[in-house]
Amino acid sequence: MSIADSLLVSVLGLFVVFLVLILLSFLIHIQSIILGYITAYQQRNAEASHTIIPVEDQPEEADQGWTAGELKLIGVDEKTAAMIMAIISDETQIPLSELQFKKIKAIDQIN
Amino acid sequence: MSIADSLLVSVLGLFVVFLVLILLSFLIHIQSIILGYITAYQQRNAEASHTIIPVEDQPEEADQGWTAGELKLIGVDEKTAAMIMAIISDETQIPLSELQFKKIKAIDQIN
Amino acid sequence: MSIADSLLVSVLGLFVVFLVLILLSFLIHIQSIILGYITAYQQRNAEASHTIIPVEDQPEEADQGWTAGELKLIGVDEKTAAMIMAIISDETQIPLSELQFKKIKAIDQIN
Amino acid sequence: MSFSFYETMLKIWNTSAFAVMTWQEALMIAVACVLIYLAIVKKYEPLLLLPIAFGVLLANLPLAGLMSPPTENAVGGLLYYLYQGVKLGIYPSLIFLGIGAMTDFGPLIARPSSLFLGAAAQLGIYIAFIVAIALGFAPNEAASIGIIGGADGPTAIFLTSKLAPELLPAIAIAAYSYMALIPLIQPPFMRLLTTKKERETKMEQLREVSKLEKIVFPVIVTVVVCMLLPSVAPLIGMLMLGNLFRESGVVERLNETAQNALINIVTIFLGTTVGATAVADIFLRPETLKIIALGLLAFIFSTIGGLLLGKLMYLVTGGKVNPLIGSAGVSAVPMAARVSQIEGQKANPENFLLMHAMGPNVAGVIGSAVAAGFLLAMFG
Amino acid sequence: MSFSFYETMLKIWNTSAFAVMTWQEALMIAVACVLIYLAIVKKYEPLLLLPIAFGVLLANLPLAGLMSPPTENAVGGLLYYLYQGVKLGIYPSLIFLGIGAMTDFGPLIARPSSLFLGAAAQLGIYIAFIVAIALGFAPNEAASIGIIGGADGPTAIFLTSKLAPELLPAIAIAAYSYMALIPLIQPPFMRLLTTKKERETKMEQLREVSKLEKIVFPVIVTVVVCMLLPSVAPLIGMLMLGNLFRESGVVERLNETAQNALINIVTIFLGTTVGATAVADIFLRPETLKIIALGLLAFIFSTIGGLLLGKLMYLVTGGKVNPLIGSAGVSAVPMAARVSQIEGQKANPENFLLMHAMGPNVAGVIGSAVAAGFLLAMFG
Amino acid sequence: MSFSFYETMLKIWNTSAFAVMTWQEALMIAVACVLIYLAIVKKYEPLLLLPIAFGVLLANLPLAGLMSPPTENAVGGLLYYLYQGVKLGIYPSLIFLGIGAMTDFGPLIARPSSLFLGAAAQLGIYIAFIVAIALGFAPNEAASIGIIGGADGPTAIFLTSKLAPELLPAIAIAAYSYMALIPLIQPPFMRLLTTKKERETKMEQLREVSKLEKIVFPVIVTVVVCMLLPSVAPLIGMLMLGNLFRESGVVERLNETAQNALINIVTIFLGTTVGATAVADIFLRPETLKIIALGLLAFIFSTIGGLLLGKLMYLVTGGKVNPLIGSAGVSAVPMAARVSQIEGQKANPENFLLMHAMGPNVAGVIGSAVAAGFLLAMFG
Ligand code: NA
Ligand code: NA
Ligand code: NA
Repeated sequence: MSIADSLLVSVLGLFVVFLVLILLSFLIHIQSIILGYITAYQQRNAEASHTIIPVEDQPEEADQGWTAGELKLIGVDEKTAAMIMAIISDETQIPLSELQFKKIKAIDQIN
Repeated sequence: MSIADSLLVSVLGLFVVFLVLILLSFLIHIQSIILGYITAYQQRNAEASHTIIPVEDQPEEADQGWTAGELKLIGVDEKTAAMIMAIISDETQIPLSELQFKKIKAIDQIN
Repeated sequence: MSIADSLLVSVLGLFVVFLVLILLSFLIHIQSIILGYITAYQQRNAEASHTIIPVEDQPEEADQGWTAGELKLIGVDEKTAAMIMAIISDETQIPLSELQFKKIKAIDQIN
Repeated sequence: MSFSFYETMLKIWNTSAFAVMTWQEALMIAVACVLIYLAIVKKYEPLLLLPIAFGVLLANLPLAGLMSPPTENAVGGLLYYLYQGVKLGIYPSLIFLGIGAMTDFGPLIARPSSLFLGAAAQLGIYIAFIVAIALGFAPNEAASIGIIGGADGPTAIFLTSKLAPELLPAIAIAAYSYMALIPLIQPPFMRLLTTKKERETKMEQLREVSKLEKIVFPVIVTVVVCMLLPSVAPLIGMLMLGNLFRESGVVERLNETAQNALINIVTIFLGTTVGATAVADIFLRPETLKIIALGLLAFIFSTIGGLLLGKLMYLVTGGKVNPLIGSAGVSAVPMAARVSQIEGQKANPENFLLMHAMGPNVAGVIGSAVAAGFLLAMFG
Repeated sequence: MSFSFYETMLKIWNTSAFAVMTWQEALMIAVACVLIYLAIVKKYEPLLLLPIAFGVLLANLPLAGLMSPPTENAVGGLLYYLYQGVKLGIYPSLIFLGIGAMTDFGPLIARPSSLFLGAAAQLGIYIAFIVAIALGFAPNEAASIGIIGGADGPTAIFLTSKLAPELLPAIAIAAYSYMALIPLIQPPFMRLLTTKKERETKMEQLREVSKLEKIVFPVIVTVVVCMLLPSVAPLIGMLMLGNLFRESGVVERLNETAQNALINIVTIFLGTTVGATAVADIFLRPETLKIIALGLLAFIFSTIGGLLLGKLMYLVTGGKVNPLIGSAGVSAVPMAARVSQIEGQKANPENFLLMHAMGPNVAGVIGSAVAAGFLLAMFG
Repeated sequence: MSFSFYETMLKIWNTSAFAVMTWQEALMIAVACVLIYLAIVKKYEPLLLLPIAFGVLLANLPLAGLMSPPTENAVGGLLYYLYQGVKLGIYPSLIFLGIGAMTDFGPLIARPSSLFLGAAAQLGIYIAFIVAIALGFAPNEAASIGIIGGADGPTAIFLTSKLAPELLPAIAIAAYSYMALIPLIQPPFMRLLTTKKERETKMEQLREVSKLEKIVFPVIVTVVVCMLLPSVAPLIGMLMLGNLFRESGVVERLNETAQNALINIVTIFLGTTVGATAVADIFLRPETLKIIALGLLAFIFSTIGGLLLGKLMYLVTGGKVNPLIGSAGVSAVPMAARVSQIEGQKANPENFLLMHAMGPNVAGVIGSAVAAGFLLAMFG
């Protein structure tokens, strides 16, 4: 390959890199704008529909708290919860079917 | 394959599934009964032979506590124990051969 | 293979094992001596050149504490530090460029 | 070799995918995006559906050749190599090793009759098989479609990769999607087929299961099932080895790794490459829609099978068994057991069925493996 | 078969390596020791340089045959088998999966113009390519040498293993060594090419990026880049899959494993076997010195490219962009961003550029993958 | 194709294993259950013995075909593929990587004469070799049997898989069982061969070993041992690479993964597949009993070898070396060192030999690898 050719390839190569990355930056811009609109729209709707209990909307809560019927599980999976309940039932000698749990929550070591 | 054949295969298939799982449930029953007898027998023997120090029987203790001669290791492996001893020996400037350890126990962060 | 041959092979085999391991023990000896000299030499130099601030020489410190300009990072990587700073900046509504951090240090749970 | 701006740009353009993309591939990429949405936003079994979806995306990018086999001049694609673990049946077995290490068979051992429910809830497999035959599928294909009703991902992938590999992506996607949809699919049938009184049934506490019983159990299951249905030995063998790691208490290192690093690595490879088999011209066929419909049918009939036997056990035991735990026999661990729990509490707030439903739930895993073994013996 | 002491000791001696060791192999072992020293004492990218160095050591022990392919009578060497993951292009992609899971593209999404800097800082790739051609290297070799300027290890290994495998050890060692030397290589040019006033520039805080944007980003990048440059799909695809694991928040298990067990296992195998390709008669050639010199050139010109575009952006934005973040566009994450931060604070103690430099920094990873895709399309 | 109830059930029965099981296979399954019992209840090296035992169980289930090679019509069995890592010598080396990362060679470096004991305690290898030859075993088989006396599992598996693969299960089971039985095998000989006065000997505290010495050590060992005995380079090379990960302090990620995920995954695969080579017609031969007897002989004479040199060192040093640390030279880390500690304290409650016995203990690992290298050079 001649040096002239290598120069040409290099110019083209840098051109392609810029092309792709500028295209990407353009798409990210557009994405931000579109997603911004969607989010704004959703928020407006959300505010309109339940201004009183906006706490329900917190995605983290929704993520971490499972609900199994009347029982709320926070930060524990059902398997663990079932085990906890089985242990308590066993230790208190109260059959599981007569025990009632409202909420099982994982807490940190201190607190 | 005709639909009639597929029906036959399906009946047989469900039959096989039931057969195997019923067989398993039967074997689990038998297992429980046999193991129940064995356990009961062992417990009777155990109670007869050392009623005074039943604490020795605790499997968890046996699992977690190694004993290296006069030294009791609880929740630590020997490597760690050896290192702890080497460090103490080093820091106190007492040769290892003159130090005497009775028990090394892993404790939780608080308590 | 005759038993006589197997005897010969065994003697040779044990001989080779001893040869290699004695060679190794010899090399470890030499290594200890050489490294001892080097360490002693370095320590002498170190003491001569900065008796006043020998604390600078502590390898652990050097290992664990990164320094990003005026900012000292101890036990945290820069990514984490940057995030901490971004969060603080976000919560205090002070732009990052106006906030000044002196030191970010990972601390244990208690203490 | 001489270069010119025009020629070089043409070469780049020609090696780019825009020149050759078909509308089918574009559609598949859209399908992939929908699956990503379902995995992330709707949380449909994301551990597998997200890698599967991304595999679909990657496999339908033209010219990327991620699934191309090696040729004389070029090495194969990344996903081609990772796919060998699916093709050779290795990944599903290793996933079962991890699942075994995660599963507590205690509730099953405490009440062995759970196994009956785990058998009955395989009904959908055979119903879907019959309908698939009626729709003109070949027997090996119909068997693979039926196994969706086993509600067990690795088993479905294991069987399909052996019997009908070209249906693999459709079946895997259907299986995992319906497993995620269990809380929507099952409750209507649970309420339809049971009376309020049945649903209110409180069940007796399970007896305690000794460590020894839990250790002997995987050995017995391995011997019995693998003797009767040798073709399913890789699945059951690994499931029980993992469970033995768990229950033995002496190999905590292996137990931990089987449950984490190993199963996670295999899940990434399995999911991505199973998704990557969904290339447009294989996936975009009427059969795919039929498979998706048959999969739903299979799930429904498996649910019904479990419930009906649950009702029978309610009758036979004089009301000691809540029929709602029957639907948990489909497997789909632990989602189906959770649905039983929720429905039970709706009928009677003091009802706590979770532990009772775990028995049929894990029995369903064994049940669908047995069904797979039967189908392999017939059509393998 | 008869034995005598003499004959047997001769046999042992003849199968030992002392009889056949060449001075070249001894030199390579010395090189390995120097690399181990650099990795441990100087902390030059030890995660890769230490396995590479040990691989060099092992491969140059005569007769050990760790890299020998299998023959009719004997199985192959350990490192031969582990090397297949390099040869087939599997390891670099899996490392990118882990890197994707570790990378926060937030700063890039918040300021998309970072991508321009990530493009400009690939300049060195092409400068080194031209000079390598001028020095008489074949185009495929020159392309592999140029990619050192991408300042990205897995990309360099991926490209080189496809285009010029015989240069792999020299290029890998050069790439990782210079990445470690970034804090020495970049600052002089940063000070030379920027004015004090430019370096003092404080930048506006980045906007917050929503979770949704971060989830959509990897999908868009995958589709766009893999469509334009299909040959780089394994790298970009896996990078973005890892990032999707991270940002989706629903597959924490897979995210954790991609970032730890999987990437670490692959790093051990990759490093050791890449090092093991450095057998004396391949490595001890004048080309190796040329490659090392060209690698430095590539790093310098990539730095310059980033800085020059940084200066242009400073001008265009009326002084809103600190040109020092341009040099971070070389990638070498996160070392190069850190250098920008340090130099910024030297000019103005209240200047905190780290977050701003992270954008170009991660853009540089995409930039060098794109450059690699171009070179593969041209010479692959 | 037509079906009838009778025909189909016959087909299921014919594909089931009950029709074809031999009493030998049933016996092997019983053996597997005994091994599972020993692993779990008696805690005989459970990390390897449990997977081995389960592998024995799986391999002797008729028709399961878990070890069958691929044919034209069918893929191979799961364990066949996983076994390739044993056959190609990959797993033992990767286990040594993890062991190296777990091993502290400090006590060995502090007292290099430990290496003499690590050499003497290989005596049993050669005694068993001679007796095996006398019993009519071929040289390659006798060498594999002898290596049991190395008291080192991966080394035994590495050598045997190269020299006499058909003896692999017997040798692996014997090696791991006797390692677990060290506390029963060694003490009688320790008391028989030493005087009370010798056993009471307190040893001087070991000197502190610098980090630098610990880093240089693995490099020296690699170069010296692999030069002298190239055939053992995969084992020693990986052992020392792991140790370098550990001691360098700069690659904590790799160190952690080598010690956990990687070694655990490989242990599962190695154990299960080594066990799976124990199919009835290979294992149930008189040779197996001979191997088990010869293995015990090997362990006993290795213990004696170490003790005798310990006594010699006691004499030469004028009573500074407690001969009880000699028996730790067999390797079986850390069990044998622990036995030295216990026996030392029985003789003198103020005696603490653990750290002193760790030197010979880890030297024994190197010693048996060297012995394996010699045997490979002779018979490989
Ligand atoms: Na099922
Ligand atoms: Na770059
Ligand atoms: Na040994």
